[in-house]
Amino acid sequence: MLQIDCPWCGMREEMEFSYGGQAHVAYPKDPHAVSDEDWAQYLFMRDNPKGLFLERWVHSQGCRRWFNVERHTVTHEITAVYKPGEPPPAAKP
Amino acid sequence: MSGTAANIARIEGAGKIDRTRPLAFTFNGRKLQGYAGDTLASALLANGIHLVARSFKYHRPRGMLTAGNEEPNALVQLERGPYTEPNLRATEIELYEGLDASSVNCFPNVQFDLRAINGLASSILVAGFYNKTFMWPKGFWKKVYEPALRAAAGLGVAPDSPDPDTYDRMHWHCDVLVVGAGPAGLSASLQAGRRGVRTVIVEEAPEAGGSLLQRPATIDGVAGTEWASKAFAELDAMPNVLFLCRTSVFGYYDHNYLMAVEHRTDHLGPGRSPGVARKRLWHFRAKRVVLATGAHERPIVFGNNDLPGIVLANAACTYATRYGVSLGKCGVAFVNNDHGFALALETQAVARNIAMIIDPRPDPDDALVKRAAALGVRVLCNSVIATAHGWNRVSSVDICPTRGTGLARLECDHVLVSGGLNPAVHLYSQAPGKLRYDANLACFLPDQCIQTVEVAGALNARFSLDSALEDGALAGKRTLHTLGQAVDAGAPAEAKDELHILPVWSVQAQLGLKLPGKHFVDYQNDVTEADILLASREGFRSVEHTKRYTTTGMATDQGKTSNVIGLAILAASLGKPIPEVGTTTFRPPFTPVTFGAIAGRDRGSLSDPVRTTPMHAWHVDNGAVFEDVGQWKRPWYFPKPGEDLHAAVARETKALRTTAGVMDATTLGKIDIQGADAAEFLNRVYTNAWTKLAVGSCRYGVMCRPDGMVMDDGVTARLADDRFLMTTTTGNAARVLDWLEEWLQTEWPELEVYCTTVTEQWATTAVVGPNARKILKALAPDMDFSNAAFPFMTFREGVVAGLAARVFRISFNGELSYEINVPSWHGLALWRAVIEAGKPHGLTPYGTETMHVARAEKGYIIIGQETDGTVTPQDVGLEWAVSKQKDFIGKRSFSRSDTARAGRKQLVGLLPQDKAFVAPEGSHLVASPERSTFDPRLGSPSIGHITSSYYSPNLESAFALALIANGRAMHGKTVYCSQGSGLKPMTVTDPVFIDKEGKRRDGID
Amino acid sequence: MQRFSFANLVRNSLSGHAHWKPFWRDAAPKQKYDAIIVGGGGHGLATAYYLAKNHGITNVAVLEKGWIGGGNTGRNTTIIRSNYLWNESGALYEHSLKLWEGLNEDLNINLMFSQRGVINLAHNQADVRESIRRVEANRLNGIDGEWLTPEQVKEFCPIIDISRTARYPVLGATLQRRGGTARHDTVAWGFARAADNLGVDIIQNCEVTGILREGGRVTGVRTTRGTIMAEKIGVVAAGHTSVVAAMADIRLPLQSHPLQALVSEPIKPIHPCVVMSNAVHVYLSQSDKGELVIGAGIDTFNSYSQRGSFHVIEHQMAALIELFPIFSRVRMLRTWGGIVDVCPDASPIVSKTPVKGLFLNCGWGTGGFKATPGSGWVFAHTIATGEPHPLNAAFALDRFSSGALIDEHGAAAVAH
Amino acid sequence: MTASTDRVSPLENWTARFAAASATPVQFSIREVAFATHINLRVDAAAFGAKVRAVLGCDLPVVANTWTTGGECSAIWLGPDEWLVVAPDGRNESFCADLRTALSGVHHAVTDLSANRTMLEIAGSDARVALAKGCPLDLHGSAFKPPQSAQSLLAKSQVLLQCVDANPVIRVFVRNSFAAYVAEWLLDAAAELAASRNLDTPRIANRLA
Ligand SMILES: Cc1cc2nc3c(=O)[nH]c(=O)nc-3n(C[C@H](O)[C@H](O)[C@H](O)COP(=O)(O)OP(=O)(O)OC[C@H]3O[C@@H](n4cnc5c(N)ncnc54)[C@H](O)[C@@H]3O)c2cc1C
Ligand SMILES: NC(=O)c1ccc[n+]([C@@H]2O[C@H](COP(=O)([O-])OP(=O)(O)OC[C@H]3O[C@@H](n4cnc5c(N)ncnc54)[C@H](O)[C@@H]3O)[C@@H](O)[C@H]2O)c1
Ligand SMILES: Cc1cc2nc3c(=O)[nH]c(=O)nc-3n(C[C@H](O)[C@H](O)[C@H](O)COP(=O)(O)O)c2cc1C
Ligand SMILES: [Zn+2]
Repeated sequence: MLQIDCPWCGMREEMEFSYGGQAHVAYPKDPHAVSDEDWAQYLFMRDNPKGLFLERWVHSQGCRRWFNVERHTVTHEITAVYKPGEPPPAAKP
Repeated sequence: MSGTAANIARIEGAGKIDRTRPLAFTFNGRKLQGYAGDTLASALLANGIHLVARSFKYHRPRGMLTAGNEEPNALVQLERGPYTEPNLRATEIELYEGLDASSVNCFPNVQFDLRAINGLASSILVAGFYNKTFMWPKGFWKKVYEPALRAAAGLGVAPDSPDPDTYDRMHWHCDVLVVGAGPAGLSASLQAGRRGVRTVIVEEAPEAGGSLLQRPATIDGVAGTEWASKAFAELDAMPNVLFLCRTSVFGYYDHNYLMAVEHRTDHLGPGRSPGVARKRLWHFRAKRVVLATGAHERPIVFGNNDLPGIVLANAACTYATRYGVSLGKCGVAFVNNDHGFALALETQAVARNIAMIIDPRPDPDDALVKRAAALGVRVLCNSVIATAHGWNRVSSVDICPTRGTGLARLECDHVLVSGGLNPAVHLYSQAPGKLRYDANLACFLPDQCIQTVEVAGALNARFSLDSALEDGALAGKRTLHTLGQAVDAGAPAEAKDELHILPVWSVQAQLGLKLPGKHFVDYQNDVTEADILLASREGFRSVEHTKRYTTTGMATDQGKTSNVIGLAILAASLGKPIPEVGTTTFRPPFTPVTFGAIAGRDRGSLSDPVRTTPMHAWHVDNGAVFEDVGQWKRPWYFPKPGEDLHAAVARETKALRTTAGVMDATTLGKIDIQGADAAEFLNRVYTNAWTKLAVGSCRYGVMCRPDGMVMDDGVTARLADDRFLMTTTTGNAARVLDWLEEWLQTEWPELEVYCTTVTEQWATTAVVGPNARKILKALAPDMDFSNAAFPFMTFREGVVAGLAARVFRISFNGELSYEINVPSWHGLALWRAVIEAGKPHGLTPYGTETMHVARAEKGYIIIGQETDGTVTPQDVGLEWAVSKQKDFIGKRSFSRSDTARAGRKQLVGLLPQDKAFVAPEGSHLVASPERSTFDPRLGSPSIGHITSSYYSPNLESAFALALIANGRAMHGKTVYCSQGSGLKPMTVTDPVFIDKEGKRRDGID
Repeated sequence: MQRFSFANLVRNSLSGHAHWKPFWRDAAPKQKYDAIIVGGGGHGLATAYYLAKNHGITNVAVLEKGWIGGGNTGRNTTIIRSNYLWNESGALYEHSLKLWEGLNEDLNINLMFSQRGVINLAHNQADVRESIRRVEANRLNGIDGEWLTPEQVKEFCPIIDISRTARYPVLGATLQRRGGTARHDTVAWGFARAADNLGVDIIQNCEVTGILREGGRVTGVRTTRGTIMAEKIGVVAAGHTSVVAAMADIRLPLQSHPLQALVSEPIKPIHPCVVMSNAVHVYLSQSDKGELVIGAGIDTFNSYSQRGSFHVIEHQMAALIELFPIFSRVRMLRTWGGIVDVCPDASPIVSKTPVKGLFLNCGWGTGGFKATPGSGWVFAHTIATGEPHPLNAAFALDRFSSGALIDEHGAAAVAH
Repeated sequence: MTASTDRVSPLENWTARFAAASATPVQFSIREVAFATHINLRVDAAAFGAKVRAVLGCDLPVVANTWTTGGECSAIWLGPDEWLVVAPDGRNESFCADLRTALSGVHHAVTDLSANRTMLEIAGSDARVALAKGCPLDLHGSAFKPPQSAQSLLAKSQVLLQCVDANPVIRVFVRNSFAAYVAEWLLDAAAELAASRNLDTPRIANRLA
């Protein structure tokens, strides 16, 4: 039962959120220029690390905003929360 | 029956029971009496009843081993009829007037159980025996062995009728959550409470005090129990403190989320608190947690250590001091540590029935030995109990020196055992926290945890009262400190209490002798030391394997008294140190939780919202039969008296094509899309183009997932240059909105677009059929409904039936059709007006079934019926709606080899050659009668399946839509519906059955 | 191999069971094997067994990071059935079910395989349609299946509430009579015992930490017990497959999620079959010991911890009590979780990889226990011959590029 | 052919049950407040809040999960660029039109949602407890007080809560089709609290006050 710090609403219960999978999966600039294999990478292939993971959540029952979370997939500890467009924690200076 | 006469085992003047309030109760049909403050267990013991249960496998006689939640033996079926509840622990049931309990899993009764015969076969029924047999002859497993095994299994019985009780739920946030109101928990709570932080204290027992209730103590010059009640009173008076008794924390989840169940009325008896929820499930979100859950005493394994009358020392002390119950006239204690030794003496001080303490240690604490002498208790050091004897109750024990041999038999009627302490690490471990084995104390202790939690008291190996109190206060201070309060947390106290324990897990192993009798580790599951050794011999050497092979710790007590002993025996057999073997995983719940309590108030009409439209009341009044579409109730059809589904639908469908029909279309999703980039946005999410759509016009759109499969469809209208109203299918309304937001917010933040759901702002009434225009004219005399002024696929705003409305000329059935939208508060009034206005024109209300028939006659798909997540727009004949020019979500996927493949399943129409044959939806089709069944070499003969199938009164024939391989190339061919009784020939057709030219939708001007 | 039989059990009881041998040897790793199986779950052990039995490849090691059967094999709700929708799945699962039907004899161990029948409830018109579609597809695939009316459902499972006013009315159900349950742990132990008997080394507490490659082919693995060489490596690590595959720089279409399950306290026999409801997420059977075994939902987020959130269980219970009101006073004894590897199309991957000699068997997600023998059978074939068995050809990795997905969400859902 | 112009609220038939549930001696009252102007407004408030204020006479709250009031209106924060404007019944058309005019040329969305939701007003010392039975928010008096609002779940329905008085008076905005469920749910919660009055309701209510 996670408690997630919505960047707008603050700490709220997991029940109010929906999960959006891996963050920063870029839509190919020109989908028609990529191979079927690379398109499959975009469509289906995902990182699935045991450890820190950058992932998306949406505060679906609250402010309905999407945002990114850095969370440990074993301890479930949340180490960062940031808005779309902001750089992931590791990329921060 | 007089109270005192029955309570033969009551100790005069002892205990905290209320002797002025006798309570009558029934056990196994016998009428008995106890007192307010008793548990069922203490009342039974007071009546001299020790034999209360039978074990799971061997049906051995069993009595109370403990006085608390760790009880493995004393399981009862409480109450009868709808209130009955299986497998409750007698040690946890508070006595109430009229209580009615009986033993579980014995036949014909607990005194004489025929299944005890299993005990004779016990040499065969060892751990895992069933894996090795019952395999021959093959058919016997299903018919003979398995039913017999199953019949023997199980403990109590489930009720056979629904539960008359209700349950409740509560969410609660706090700064500090303290679990356990023993001395440690109370002193931590006082720290927190007095500081004013939001504090919750949760205690499983009916009152505060923990071990203070179980043994005599003095704190600050007053009796321990008095200190506890004062502490409770002080805390309970604080507005920042919530003190919950009879509440068990059963799960420790992520981010300091703890679950507890409060037993609110069980102690009052069934049916006595009308309207009050029997149990309440608490959801706690705590900034900080203090666990002060105490410790469980554990037994020692010796021969026949399961006989009734053999109890833990702590239990004996509790029965004496708290309940004033003596366990017999002549007791012996078998202890290997100072704590148990002291408990035996405390019992003696009250009950005066302990003759001897048997201790394997050479050197029990001097002071204790002196006290024993003073209390008239003999102490026998360097000795153990080897085997107990008795029939349904212990009657003697064999005593044996730890070195050397020679058994001495000692008569006794009860035995106190203490093999050491297991701190109650369950919740800590769930957190999840790591444990560490302390060899001096011979127990596992909390070590490190990823959550912000403090441990205190016996859980933290502070076994003496003074240090538990101090430790609790320190834990409280540390917690406050981390909450930012100006509190000196102090240095953590270094010294732990000494237990002076000589670990003896199993007497046999200790002595290196084979002793008679059965040597139980897990009482409830009848797991013996021999079973564990067998498991180890057969290669089940991981503690997890041993657990699963022998079932140690898997019974309803989850091994609270047995797990550590089991793993110690395993470790010894492997020659490994205990920490290397480790524990099994502690899992929620800490103690079992009633399903009903977990379901809480989500029952019946509250189990899931039932969503209805503003017109619902009219539908109900007019006899609609409803269909569930997601959470919505939609009218399925409106039968007239005597009509079934088919008759009603035939009538409705006919009306819709010959006169007029009216349908409640409110549930369709509606999304208001605004912003300068709205058209561009639609271009990206829909497969077709939107830029050129004129204001005032509508267009059908399909949206795909990125993998190219159809996701949803609907008609979208352009309200203004920068504003569209999108409709979605009923079932996908929420999903589509989320989908749009996801793309907007995460992928295309540069687009100036806002989406707002308006599904429930508008009530939608669809008026359909040749007479629709007449009806609309009657309703809206000021509006021009001519084809020229109000063409197909446009909308107009105007006044309809005196109400401001938006009217869309769109059609999901090929007929002239208007969808009138009014603010939902006018929905019912408009509907009524439409019905009135329609009367002269044969207007017939219809439901979703008729809608389905009518749209299928036109070959229109329904998302989720013609599509199933594996279907592209091209597959269902929507290539006309797929833009070749622009890009959109999913387009790239169309060119993948399988998606672009010829011969994919495609949407077709089907006409049965027998016009009356309505193929069941979901039926499959085969290409020829010769190949119509499964052939192991060729596989399935199916070429596709029927997605929709109805009888059409308009076609005077049944007809269907289907997805079949290469379907578009098969028009005119015969295929066979493979269904139940045989093969039915059907002709493949175009999916449009009616009005291919599309003339009807314009009606007659 | 010491035979298991009643006679042998009685004979051993005379000696106090002192002479039973270990089910499998506690093998220490050799330097090199012909094939290495990473993951000692049911699928991995079955693969090793069939490599030895069907293909004569016995110089095989099964490497297990913990204790065998401790992954999802040891924590699933044990539902076995083969009534999947698509031909490819039907064939694979049915092959497996047929193997189950002779597995006691083959492995000489009682797996307590109980063909008590599995029913999948339909609660609305769409469910009815999909159910019939599936039953008919099954029939044409040679798989037994029936459609039951509500009254027939009640007859088959009398404790279910079929009243039309129920929040989730029962409009019918599919029934596969040959479906049922089996003792999960014993399956792992049985395959281990039989594989060991054919010479396979079962190596526990041996975690694979690296995959050694040379010129695009595998040469061995690094483990917590040293480097072990082999030219063929089959990864069968369920929830951990992504982690192992990443060691060979392979990204997979898998996400690992916690899936929870729970048992009640044991009660006297009351529930005669297996009941599943995808729509309301109820999966229920009663074990030989008397507990109700109940599958809960999947937690939406990725996780490698074998625990989930409690609200999933609350939701589960509410649905259960609506369908089975008489269980309201029964008590939940233990909850737990497993890490399931979920594929976008809810179908497994049993496949070669771009790395020569490296094979994958994963993506069984919430429903692979039933496939244990069949999966081992076809994976052994794939490893032995280097080419897929006809039954797993469609379950290759390339389907994600070609688009030939095998979408079993309908039949699998959060299925078991 | 004309229809009745009387409007029907989703909970029209519930008045008697609400009254009964609100009768003394319970510490709970509930009523439907139907028919108000509800406008969903989306705009960059930092840049254009003044334009909005000029129309509504009310500032858009920029602190998340709060509400402001001014003129005839109150504005409830729904998201970083989203508000629900609540005004007296009948002002929907004019406010929508005026807002659109004021914001023309600016990226915005004005959507009339007056008939989309209804509002339940609950009050009394048990009101917080009743909500706490199904709402995961921290509803303690120190945590949820004017001018706070929040969107969350109440049992299985999405709701918007607005704390209008610390005493408390709390408004529960709920979509029409969920209104009956939420009403039934609240009545059930309140009935349980009333039945438990001699057991623990006052204690718990005090602890949330
Ligand atoms: C709660 C739950 C209920 C389920 N219910 C059902 C059901 O009713 N019916 C059904 O058919 N299926 C069900 N399933 C799914 C089923 O359990 C799995 O699909 C199946 O057991 C997978 O078997 P496996 O052998 O592939 O995986 P596992 O048994 O998980 O084995 C994988 C093994 O790999 C090991 N491993 C991982 N990484 C490494 C490494 N680096 N080195 C060495 N070893 C490693 C793991 O320790 C593990 O033992 C359920 C699953 C869960 C969690
Ligand atoms: N088993 C024993 O009898 C035993 C063992 C060691 C020490 N002691 C004595 O205990 C004292 C130590 O005090 P303490 O406060 O640490 O322990 P304690 O045993 O006095 O109190 C623990 C309390 O926690 C409660 N509890 C445990 N798990 C709970 C749960 N999941 N939910 C709700 N309540 C729960 C228990 O009902 C109990 O009241 C010392 O005085 C020492 O002499 C007793
Ligand atoms: C089908 C099945 C039945 C189970 N029955 C019981 C049971 O009766 N008692 C019990 O304590 N655990 C039971 N368990 C749960 C196990 O104790 C254990 O929780 C599970 O295997 C997961 O392992 P873990 O909890 O050690 O992580 C059962 C598990 C399964 C899969
Ligand atoms: Zn938010």
